[in-house]
Amino acid sequence: DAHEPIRIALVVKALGIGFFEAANDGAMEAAEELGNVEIIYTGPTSTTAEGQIEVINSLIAQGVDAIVISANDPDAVVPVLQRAMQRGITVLSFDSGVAEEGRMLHLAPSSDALIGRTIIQLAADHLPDGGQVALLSATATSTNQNTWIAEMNAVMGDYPGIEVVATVYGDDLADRSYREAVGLMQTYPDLDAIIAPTSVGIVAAAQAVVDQDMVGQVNVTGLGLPSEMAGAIESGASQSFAIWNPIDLGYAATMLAYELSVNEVVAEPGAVVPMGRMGELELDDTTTGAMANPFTYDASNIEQFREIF
Amino acid sequence: MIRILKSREALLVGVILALTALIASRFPAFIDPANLVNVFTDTSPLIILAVGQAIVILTRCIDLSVAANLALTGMVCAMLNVAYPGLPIPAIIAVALILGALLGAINGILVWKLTIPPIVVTLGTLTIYRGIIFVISDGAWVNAHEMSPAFTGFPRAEILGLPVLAWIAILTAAVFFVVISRTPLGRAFYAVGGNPHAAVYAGINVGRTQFNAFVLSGMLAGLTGYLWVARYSVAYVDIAKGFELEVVAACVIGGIAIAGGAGTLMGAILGAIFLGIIKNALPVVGISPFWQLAISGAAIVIAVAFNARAGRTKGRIILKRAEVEAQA
Amino acid sequence: MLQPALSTTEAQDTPVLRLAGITKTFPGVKALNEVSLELYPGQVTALIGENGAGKSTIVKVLTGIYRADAGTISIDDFPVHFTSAEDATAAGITAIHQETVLFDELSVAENIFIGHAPRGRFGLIDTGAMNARAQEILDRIDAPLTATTPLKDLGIANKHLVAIARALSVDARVVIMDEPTAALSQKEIEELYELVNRLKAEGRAILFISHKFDEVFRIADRFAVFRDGEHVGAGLMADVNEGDLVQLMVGRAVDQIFPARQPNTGKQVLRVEGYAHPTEFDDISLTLNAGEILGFYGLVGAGRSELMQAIFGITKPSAGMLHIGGEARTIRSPADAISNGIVYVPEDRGKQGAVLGLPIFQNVTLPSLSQTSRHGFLNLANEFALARRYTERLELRAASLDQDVGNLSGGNQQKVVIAKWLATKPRVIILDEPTKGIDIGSKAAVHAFMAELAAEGLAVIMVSSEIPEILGMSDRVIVMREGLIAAELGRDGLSPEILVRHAAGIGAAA
Amino acid sequence: MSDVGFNQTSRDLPDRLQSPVVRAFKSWETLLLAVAIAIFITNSFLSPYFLNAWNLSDATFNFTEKAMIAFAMALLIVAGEIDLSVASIIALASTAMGFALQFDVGVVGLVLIGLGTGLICGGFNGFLVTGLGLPSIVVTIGTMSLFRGISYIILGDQGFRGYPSEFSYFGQGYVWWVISFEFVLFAVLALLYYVLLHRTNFGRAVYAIGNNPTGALFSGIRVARVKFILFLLTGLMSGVAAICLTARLGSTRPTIALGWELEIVTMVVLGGINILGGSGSIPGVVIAAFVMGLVTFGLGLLNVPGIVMSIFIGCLLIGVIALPRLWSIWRA
Ligand SMILES: Nc1ncnc2c1ncn2[C@@H]1O[C@H](COP(=O)(O)OP(=O)(O)OP(=O)(O)O)[C@@H](O)[C@H]1O
Ligand SMILES: Nc1ncnc2c1ncn2[C@@H]1O[C@H](COP(=O)(O)OP(=O)(O)OP(=O)(O)O)[C@@H](O)[C@H]1O
Ligand SMILES: [Mg+2]
Ligand SMILES: [Mg+2]
Repeated sequence: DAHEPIRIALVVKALGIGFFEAANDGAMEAAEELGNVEIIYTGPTSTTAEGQIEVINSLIAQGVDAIVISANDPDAVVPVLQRAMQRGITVLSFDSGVAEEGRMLHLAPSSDALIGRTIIQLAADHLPDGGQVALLSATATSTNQNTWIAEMNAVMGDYPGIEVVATVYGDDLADRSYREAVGLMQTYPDLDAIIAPTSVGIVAAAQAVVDQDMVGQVNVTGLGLPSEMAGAIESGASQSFAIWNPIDLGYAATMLAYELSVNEVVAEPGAVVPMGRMGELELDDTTTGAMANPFTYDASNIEQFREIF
Repeated sequence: MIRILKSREALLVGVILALTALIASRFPAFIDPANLVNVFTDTSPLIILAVGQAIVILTRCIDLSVAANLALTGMVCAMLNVAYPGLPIPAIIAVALILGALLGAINGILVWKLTIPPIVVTLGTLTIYRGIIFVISDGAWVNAHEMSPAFTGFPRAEILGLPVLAWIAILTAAVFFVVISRTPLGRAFYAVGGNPHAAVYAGINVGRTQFNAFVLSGMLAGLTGYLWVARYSVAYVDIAKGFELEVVAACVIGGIAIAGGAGTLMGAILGAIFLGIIKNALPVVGISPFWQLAISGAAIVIAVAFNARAGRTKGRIILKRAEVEAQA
Repeated sequence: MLQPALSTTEAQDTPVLRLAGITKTFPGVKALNEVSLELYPGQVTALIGENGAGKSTIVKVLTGIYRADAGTISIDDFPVHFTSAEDATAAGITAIHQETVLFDELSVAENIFIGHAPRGRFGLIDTGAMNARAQEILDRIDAPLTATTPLKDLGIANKHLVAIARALSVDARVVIMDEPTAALSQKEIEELYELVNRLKAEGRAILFISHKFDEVFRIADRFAVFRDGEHVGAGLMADVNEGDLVQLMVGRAVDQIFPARQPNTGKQVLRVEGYAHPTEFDDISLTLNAGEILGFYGLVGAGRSELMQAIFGITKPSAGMLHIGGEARTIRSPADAISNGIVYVPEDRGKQGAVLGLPIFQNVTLPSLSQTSRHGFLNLANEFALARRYTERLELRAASLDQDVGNLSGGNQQKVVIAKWLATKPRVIILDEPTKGIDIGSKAAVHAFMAELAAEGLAVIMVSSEIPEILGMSDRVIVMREGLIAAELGRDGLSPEILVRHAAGIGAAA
Repeated sequence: MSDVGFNQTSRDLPDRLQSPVVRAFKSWETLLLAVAIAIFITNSFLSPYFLNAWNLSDATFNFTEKAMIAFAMALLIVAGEIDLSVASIIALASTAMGFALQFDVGVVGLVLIGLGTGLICGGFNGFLVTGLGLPSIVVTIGTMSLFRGISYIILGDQGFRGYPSEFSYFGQGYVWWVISFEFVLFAVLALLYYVLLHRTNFGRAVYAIGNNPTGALFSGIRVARVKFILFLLTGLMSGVAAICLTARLGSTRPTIALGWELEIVTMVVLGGINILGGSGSIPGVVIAAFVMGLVTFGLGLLNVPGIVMSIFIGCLLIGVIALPRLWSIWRA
């Protein structure tokens, strides 16, 4: 029936995370542009794979046209997503990927290699003479953070003076991240920077630096949202950080889902899929494509973006 | 004198000192006064909640909703602060205390008037309170930049080198020490938990006493809610998730009998400090993060086992000979 | 049926407390049916009746713990309403309840004053004043206790003294004592009688509940009798004799003399050699023959229960041997004991004897499930049949076999416990204070039953603190004192005096 | 003496005052069944997708694994104990299976390892509770961290994947049409636990212990042994659930089944098991499993977030217990 709206479900890691709320805004924008598209924004309340599976089960039951997911666990959701595909539902992952057999394509916000290089570059920019840095990651199991950290380690050879002294996990919980950040500063009195490639961790780390009176000594950087990080830039706890635009990400993912489910574009290695105003996505051997380069925010441009996302 | 040395509290103090010494022997920076202040401050929410939980457990109840209460009250405080940034801190604290007490009262009334087992009541309200946070906040976070500096600054402000948060924990302990030992209500907590049947004969209303315990526990959870949200400068649905079990663990490590009626406030506080040290020391001494969970779990099991050994009552002694030996 | 010997109009005084038409119903039981009761200042009224007659229930109504369904309570002819124990205390009614109603974690003084502690500044409890006043009361009743001791450090008898002190801590016009002597030794009982006399002299009205007739005749001025929740008579003690009271109580005459028994001693079934325990008992050796009743006498707290529990596999002895039918056996648990034919009727019925939340038939079959079941699967028909067989033999009173044991009166609970053990067809049955707190009718029934069991060849150990029971029932008596066997005595030449001397360690040599 | 008979009625004491049928009709289970039916009907009106065999079949996965543990937990709670470490046992059992993958143990080997790990964990809890006499609620709060912590030590930030395809049958296979293997297992276990609790001597012992552990001991029941077996069973069922869940997910992470313990306890309590021990029934737990499954699935179809569903579950939990009491208060 042509008049039935196309229903695209955006399954996020957990409800209530600013980053995904922004992605939802992008999805809505795409829906409006496409017309006759309904966005179902959903997800579990805590970042568990089982929670996402329950959500996906109910989406399958409702017979949605497409599922766009940022996975809490790349493998655990594979069987249920395979079932979704068997029942004719278009499945693609964005942000945090799903193993290849569980989706048709993966939209990476940026290329993993670029992100890996960016996060260390951000720290290195303010450490001309080298120094100690530590990583404050999300959960130990989150795929994207682990990939970025691996990519970062791969290019560490280019930064001879910089030493990564520790990697700790704040589980994307504010209090846990805060405590871990405090622990880092106590364990490594000479620490120069904390790299947190997660929007929860970076805020908590900045707060910890302020509370510990370490502004100016420890620079917090990584991936964060301008709205949440504005205060940290102001206080000087963070010199700069990067992120891609989550609105664009949500927009692009929706466009891709539409192309695959309605226009019957086939996602195969080497294919090029259009994504509206974001241009085109080129798929590699693992049917993964990168949306854009991460963008760096600092005191010069933060005011401009803090109201947006 | 022997009695004091043998008491559970003394034992726990000994364990805490030994643990601290052990950590310090490898990482001297741990016993740096500044760090100790830090550890204590970090443990303060656990201490405050453990005081409330101890009272509830004394009356033969359990409050699994404290963490949810904390999160809900914290969210309300944060949202209030966002909506009315000018609202003075005392008003926020009053809101936290009242709302917390109210949420506790809901537990209490269900236990009192409908005699539903406390664990069931609070298991239910635990999920309900969390759900309400989602409903009122629409799942959105309240972040540091949205909160006023006064709001986030209060628990951090230092008095005599100690943050307000730590002072509040000390004050709470002191106030409740008097309540427990010197008020009829405090004694009623022990009576109700120790022998609820007999409490009726003594003219104590068992249900109302339990209700009061829940209100107090809720009130402290509410207070902690504001302090927590302000301290970590963030409020969202899942803050302090699962913390209720840690609070119960602190009480039991401290010798509060889960069957009610026995244990001291001091014990619960020491239990909280013990857990706080373990939690805070592990990241500091550089133990792999993957080992932390297992270590704190093992610590709880060992502490409880130890505690039960120490607390085992010898009972009366009938044989004169054995009695003489025991006194020698 | 005997009519009350004296109608109330002939009394000299006016009652201070008057109950009229009190009715109280529990699910399935009418515990009190329009009963009346009057208490007079300066007089002791004994309330007697069989187990389950409603005595304790009226005490609970009087002290505000239960609310009566109907009826009035008046003090000095003013109607009063109690909604809690506090109200009753305020109205000048205090009670020593049948159950111990104390708190282990509180001090003696706090136990005495909980609910009405003296207050000091800021409304806080004035601990000093409280301790001082508690000590005063303790000294008044000659209790060898310190007010600040934690209650958990006291023995059972001393705890009872605390309960008495608690009742005296309020200046009450009406003092109720529900079986106050059940847990006390002879010396303490004497002191209690003295106390009752003092209270009488002070003009207080006393309600005294007891199953012991000698005691009732010794201290009561008046009596009231309940039967099955009904008031069946009241009057002056002076006008009645024991037979009259018993007749009123049970509605028939009861032969109070212990059953005549033929010595029928068979082969040795049980031999204990050198049982010892680090703190409870030492150097215990005894033998027991089929068809014999072995009495165990001692003061309360002599360690008899502990020894019996060791034989039954609850307490682990540190040394010693146990032989059954000449063969050495190790008993590590009650299950072992039962499979070896040893069973134990414990002293604490509610906690150890019965599972109060389970129905009668399930209690009875609990240790005999292997008999009634096949391959571990339950067979309810067999269970009901077994339960019926043994409860019938014991004349159990209940609404149905499916009724929870918790709803039965003490005596009937005891019958369920005994039925449970008989169903296992034991060789040795140990009865620990089998008639404690049991009315005279049931008591006689239990005694007769014990004799019957012995005649059938069962070996019986009877732990008792009641001298008449020991004298009336035992073929042989072992006296324990402070965890040791003080004497073993044959039936000939037994006298109360000898028993007391051994039990108290005064020495029989004199 | 037996002729004296001072109470005539003692001769003809009836077995029961209420027939078992009448009793069953007035029971908790009836109330719960009514609730379940009401929810079913409401759901079928609210969502057009509800009455679809495949969808309903999918919905059963929401509760089957939890219910398997709930059965054993029900017995444990009837006996007056509790095990909060069940979800962590799942994590550890799943980790052990994942670890074994590299040794090519085959599907049977994997299953045995999963069950064995469950048994060992249950045995450890049982030893701490019955051997050392510690309170189970506290012990299992500790082992809850310990077991999952061991998973973290083994797995770190890694996961195990690559389970053999036959293994996935346990979590994704169908026995016949829409009837999944998990659902059949759930039904069989429900029956087994029903028989165990309500039809055997062992079940009777469990009730006796829950009512009065001292009294049960004095009646010759081996209380410690029964409790130990119950902990073993709970561990074993956690192992079974770990097999199903791992097979369903096709992978192992240390966060697997996080937070399930409270959901399982909720299921048991909703099923009418007295949290204080001594009473309750397996049919109640079965119905409670369906109620919880139906509520989450029905609300899921309306895209209600999980946390809002939990408000419903919480209200249901308190409401179902409160209603009869409110009713009796209101009538009085
Ligand atoms: N809480 C209760 N619920 C149900 N029935 C009860 C309850 N309390 C007492 N009964 C019943 O009421 C009746 C009277 O009991 P009560 O305790 O008053 O007897 P009693 O005369 O004190 O006996 P005893 O000499 O054994 O102490 C008994 O049949 C008893 O089973
Ligand atoms: N202070 C106490 N602490 C713990 N248990 C006690 C205490 N006093 C008594 N008991 C228990 O209460 C029960 C009754 O005790 P009781 O005073 O009758 O002493 P007993 O050792 O059983 O001696 P006997 O049977 O010779 O009187 C026993 O099971 C005993 O273990
Ligand atoms: Mg009585
Ligand atoms: Mg005794």
